[in-house]
Amino acid sequence: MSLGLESTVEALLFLSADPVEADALAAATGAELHEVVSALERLREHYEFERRGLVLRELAGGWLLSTHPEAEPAARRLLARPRTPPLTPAQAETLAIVAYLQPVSRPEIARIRGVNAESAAATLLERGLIEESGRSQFGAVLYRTSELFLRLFGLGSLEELPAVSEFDPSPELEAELRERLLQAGEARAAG
Amino acid sequence: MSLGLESTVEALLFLSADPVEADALAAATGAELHEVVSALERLREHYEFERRGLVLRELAGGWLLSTHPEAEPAARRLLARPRTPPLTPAQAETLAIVAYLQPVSRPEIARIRGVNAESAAATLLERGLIEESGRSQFGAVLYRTSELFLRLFGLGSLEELPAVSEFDPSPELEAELRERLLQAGEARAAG
Amino acid sequence: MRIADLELDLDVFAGPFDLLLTLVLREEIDLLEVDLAEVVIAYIDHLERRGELDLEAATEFLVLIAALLELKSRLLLPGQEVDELIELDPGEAAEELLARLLDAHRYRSAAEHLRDRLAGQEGHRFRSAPLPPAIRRASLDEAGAVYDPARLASAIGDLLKIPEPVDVRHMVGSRVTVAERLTHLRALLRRGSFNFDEAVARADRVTVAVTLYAVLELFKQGELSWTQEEPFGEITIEPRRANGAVAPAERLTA
Repeated sequence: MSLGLESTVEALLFLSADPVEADALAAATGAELHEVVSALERLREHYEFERRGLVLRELAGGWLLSTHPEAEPAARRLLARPRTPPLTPAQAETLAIVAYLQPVSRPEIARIRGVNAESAAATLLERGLIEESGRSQFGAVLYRTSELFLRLFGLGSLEELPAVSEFDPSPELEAELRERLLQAGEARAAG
Repeated sequence: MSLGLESTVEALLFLSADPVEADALAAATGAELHEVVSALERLREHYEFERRGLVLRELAGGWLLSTHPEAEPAARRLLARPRTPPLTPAQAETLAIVAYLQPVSRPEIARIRGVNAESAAATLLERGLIEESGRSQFGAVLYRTSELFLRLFGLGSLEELPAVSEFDPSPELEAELRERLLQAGEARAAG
Repeated sequence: MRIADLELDLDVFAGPFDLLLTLVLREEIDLLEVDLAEVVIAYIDHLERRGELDLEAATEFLVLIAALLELKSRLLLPGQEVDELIELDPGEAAEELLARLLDAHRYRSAAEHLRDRLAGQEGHRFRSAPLPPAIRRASLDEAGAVYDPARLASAIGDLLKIPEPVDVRHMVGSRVTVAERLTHLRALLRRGSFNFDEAVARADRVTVAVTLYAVLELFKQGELSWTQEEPFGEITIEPRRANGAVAPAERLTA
């Protein structure tokens, strides 16, 4: 026995972050619109009568799965705590570049690191440590650190970032920090 | 009547993008671990026996909801993108080497494959199947498989991969290679 | 076709690839004298003639040629004891080649397994959606200081370090081609004789080396000859005709 229409619709709504129109569900499942409408109705009743953790709601022109409001306190306990596993070297490098140079684009980060910054930047974004801040004149997404970043590093503001001079092996160079990082990055890439 | 533990767990898993450990579910719901474990079991059975559109699976060290595979054709029509494009032979070989030898550097991968691993490794990185894991003593970036790798390949942990010895060439093949490499030439050298 | 049967016609060896391997392993042919690039070119020619790629055979060839290259580069590496330089235990080398082939097979089977596994997971999709705002909002209040800002400063310090310049120019593919230098030399030859230093004025080392190679090539083709009075002295290059005589125009300018 193959999966019923109600269950297929359930799977489709599970995958959709935004409301889905019944028409779109009909097109995807190959069912008639009226069949989809009654499958949606059965799904809604199933969640309600069985007191499942999910709720089916009809919103601005579409159908959306969300969680039962009574699960919210537990969800907050599970998910509201920021995820703070130790930073990998690649993440620490990427985050440091964003922190000291912000706003900074991904291509610039890659030039300084000498390797692709894609996955480290994606993780930092996902954990909310950095966020997008417009686009550069060349259309690249720019990053800056977030409010959460300040909290997790115990900083009142960006001015409280430690001075680089302490860790700077070449303080005699006059150039701006950005310039010097790019130069060092290019030297690394060439090496 | 408040929401039952099974339904609360269902809601939490619906919201979580990553696999969740039973411990974390217990902490969030305030229930005992053994209660959570049996709630997870009931949830898994509910989806299975009622032929729902969702499946509860233990992957990458935690619990995660996914869609039922039979909903895949409809999902593909609705979302208009394949779940994961298949791997090319070069990508699969590179991934296999990383999976079994991690952490491993790109030069090492190239050594085993006999060819450059650059573009295959870049694609695997971009797809999030492998990630950086520090640098070797010679400064080469080391790679390991990611959590996403476990998830997409349906693995609870790396231990579930078959032992690499299972892929040892058969004694017949080994004899044939030896023959091809050494004795065949010897015969010609003699003849 | 099996790789073993690849027919080669090299300067130091003519015959099938497997025989070359055996002779190298038995030290009857010095690996240092085998032009591996020629082996690769022979293989590519062979592929072009066949017009299709036998993946199995190609993998085996790549693994073997890469292992040979590595053995050869080990022989070429300077700074080792002279004994070690000439010593390539044939038995060990053979076992190493075999081990490489076995490894390549092993990971190819493992790759096959992974691809099947991935295909078997087809259809299990996961949800990826942002958290509802009500739950996201709480996160700032829950955030305590867990990371040390000094980590960021030290990461920046590391990134500011300019690495010791490593001279790897010899490893970068040369930007100057033999063909280019041939054209350059022929242009100079048309004007008469010249000395080598003029031909490579202000050029980098790679260009000098490639130019020297181009000189040798033109010598081989009988287009020029040269004289050098003493070691490290000036090299005077003059044009020759195909029959070997110095061109008359040349005598006038010389």
